[in-house]
Amino acid sequence: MDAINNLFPNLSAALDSLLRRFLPGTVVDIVMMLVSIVTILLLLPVVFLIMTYLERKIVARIQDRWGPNRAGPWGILQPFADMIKMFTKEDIVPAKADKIIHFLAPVIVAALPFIAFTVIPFGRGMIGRDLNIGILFIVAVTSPAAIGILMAGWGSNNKYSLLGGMRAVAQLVSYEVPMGLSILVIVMLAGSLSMQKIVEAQSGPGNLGIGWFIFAIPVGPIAFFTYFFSAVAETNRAPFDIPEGESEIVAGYHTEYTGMKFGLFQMGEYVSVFGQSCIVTTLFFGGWQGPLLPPYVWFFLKAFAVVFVFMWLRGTLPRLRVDELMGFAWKFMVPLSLANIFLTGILIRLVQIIS
Amino acid sequence: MDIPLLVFLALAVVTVIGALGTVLMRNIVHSALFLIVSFVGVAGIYVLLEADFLFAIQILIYVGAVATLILFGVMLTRGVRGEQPQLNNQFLPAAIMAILLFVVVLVPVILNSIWPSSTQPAPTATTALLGQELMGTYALPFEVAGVLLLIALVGAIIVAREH
Amino acid sequence: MSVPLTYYLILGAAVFCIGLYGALVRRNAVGILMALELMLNAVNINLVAFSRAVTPGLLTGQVFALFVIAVAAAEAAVGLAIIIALYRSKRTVNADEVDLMKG
Amino acid sequence: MLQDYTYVGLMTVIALIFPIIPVALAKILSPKKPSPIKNDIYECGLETIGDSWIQFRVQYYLYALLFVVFDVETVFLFPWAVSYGVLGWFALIETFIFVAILLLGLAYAWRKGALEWV
Repeated sequence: MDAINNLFPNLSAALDSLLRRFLPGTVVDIVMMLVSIVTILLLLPVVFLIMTYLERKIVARIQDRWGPNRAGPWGILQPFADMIKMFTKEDIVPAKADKIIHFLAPVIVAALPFIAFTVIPFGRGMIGRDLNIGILFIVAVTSPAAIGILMAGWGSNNKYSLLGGMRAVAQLVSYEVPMGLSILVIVMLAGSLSMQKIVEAQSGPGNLGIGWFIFAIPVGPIAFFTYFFSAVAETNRAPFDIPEGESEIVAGYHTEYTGMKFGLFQMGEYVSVFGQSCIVTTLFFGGWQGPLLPPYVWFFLKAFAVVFVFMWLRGTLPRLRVDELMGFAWKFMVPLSLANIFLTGILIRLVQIIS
Repeated sequence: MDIPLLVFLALAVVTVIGALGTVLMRNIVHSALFLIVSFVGVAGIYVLLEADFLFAIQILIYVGAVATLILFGVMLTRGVRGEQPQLNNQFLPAAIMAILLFVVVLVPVILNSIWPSSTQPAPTATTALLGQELMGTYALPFEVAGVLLLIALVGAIIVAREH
Repeated sequence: MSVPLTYYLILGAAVFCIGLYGALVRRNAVGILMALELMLNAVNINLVAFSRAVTPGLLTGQVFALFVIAVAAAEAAVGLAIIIALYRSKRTVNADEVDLMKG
Repeated sequence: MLQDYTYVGLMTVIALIFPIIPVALAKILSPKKPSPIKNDIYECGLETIGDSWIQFRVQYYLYALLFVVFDVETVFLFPWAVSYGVLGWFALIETFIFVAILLLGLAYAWRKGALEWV
């Protein structure tokens, strides 16, 4: 059982010892780093394809229709059909547009969620690098996405995409504050920023999930509420998708993007949805901890459960108006998460006094 | 030529190119983007100086918040004319003279003076230590920073709001 | 400390001089603001470099750098508010065209 | 410590190069038939009116301003939160004052309507 549990750390250790026989020390470290980077970077597009398929099927089933079932059995090959379409669509760049910025924007928006995956713990030994500023590194790396979106809006030389870009950034920016504040609650409960330590801090008795931070009544659920809805708003999804709302400003900041560049925006969005689901799992649902199954299986089960909730929201909730959306962030979420931080502070002190 | 020196040179080049781009670019948006490149270069320098908390803060505050604010400022004041403003004002020669003088004084001081240095190992997890210092010895500046931010917020709202 | 302290100081001086050049020479007020941010960053590099080289145990330099970052953020916020108000009243952002005080 | 961040450096470089591959591939596979009409800006069929860089309301700036101030506040709270277990009661009161001061700012912005989406 133990062999299956840490299957992948054993594999990487075996590869490491194999390489050490031929290559000098530092080169082996570099090679091992490259191996783990490439596996993460290849894992994510596969997850992206699975999620596009899942999203179409789930939203379809919610609306009582079948969703894709033509391409392959039950529409399994639909993501590949989309991919081929993306590759063969002509890439139109508007006249007088700023070519370099127009090209750089999708690259940045697509690349940032990948970098955040260096600190996400998939299993017991399975993490890119356990930095001791783990969760802060994720918050820091996802915040420049606003710059990418502004570049997209500006580079397309189109009034509507610039307006859509500025709206998207105003929303992104407003929801980053409650997100940071709800992370503070978890950091106080866990006592460290490193993601593996946050996961280990949630290992309750018998690994049955009693120790998960979402069950840290009353503080956990409030922090989960503020974090989850900020994450939904941060990835421009479901009730908060004003910027690319079809009924709003044409298609928001990616109006002037066609072909593969538009595909990059989609990949960036879906990879950041998966990234946010992994973070929610690690912070609130005890990461890779679980009674029977090996850790990485638990992790992906929980992550895809959260992804399902993201898609479920998309299928059911109507879109919020802009002023409601902004008011909700500044007038409700920020004060609530600040109060939640002090509630945690007082409760931790009481627990310390009692014990 | 060990690796940290190479990494330092690479980061220094990125920072200086970003800074030069910010100052010399004709289009104000391009110079804002070069500013972001320079901020990322400085964040790398913090990593070399083993200040990991500051690395995350530099990216979170400068690249995430201040750069977005500057880009918004640029877009709000781009002006309908949108013509390319003549880049430099008439103080160009005087400014170059002043900076050359400044460099002539500064660089010898840097090169010739012997800086005290110690070989103590630096702490790896700086965040917890910073927390104790902020709450302990630097408690008063911490509160003053709060007041400063409040004044900046209120002042900026009064100045920027349409009347 | 594999990279000697003087290298960081030279880098800090270089970024400071570039920022100073930008602040003195640029016409666009937002450009001047960006140059100021560069100068503050140069100060931060020196602070952290000295803290790392001279007293690695104490993180005084890093605490100072944190406060400098807070001040720089507040300064950028207020500076841009002034520029926006200026632009709204006089339709120009060029610093040398704004000479209301002149006789 | 530097070992961890070489990983981060490598990851950043590769992650930035990674999206470029599909775009380059698409440039080879996709047809290239540019035409003035096709390259025109998409304006729901209307001709572009005026310069694309028209000036916007100041509302966007106010949100970015609030974000900068509250982001700096979050940053100041992170070290306090990490070392919370070690710090005594005094730290809790200090941070309460710090956050109360900034809540004054939020209340001011709320009263003055800086939060409204005009």
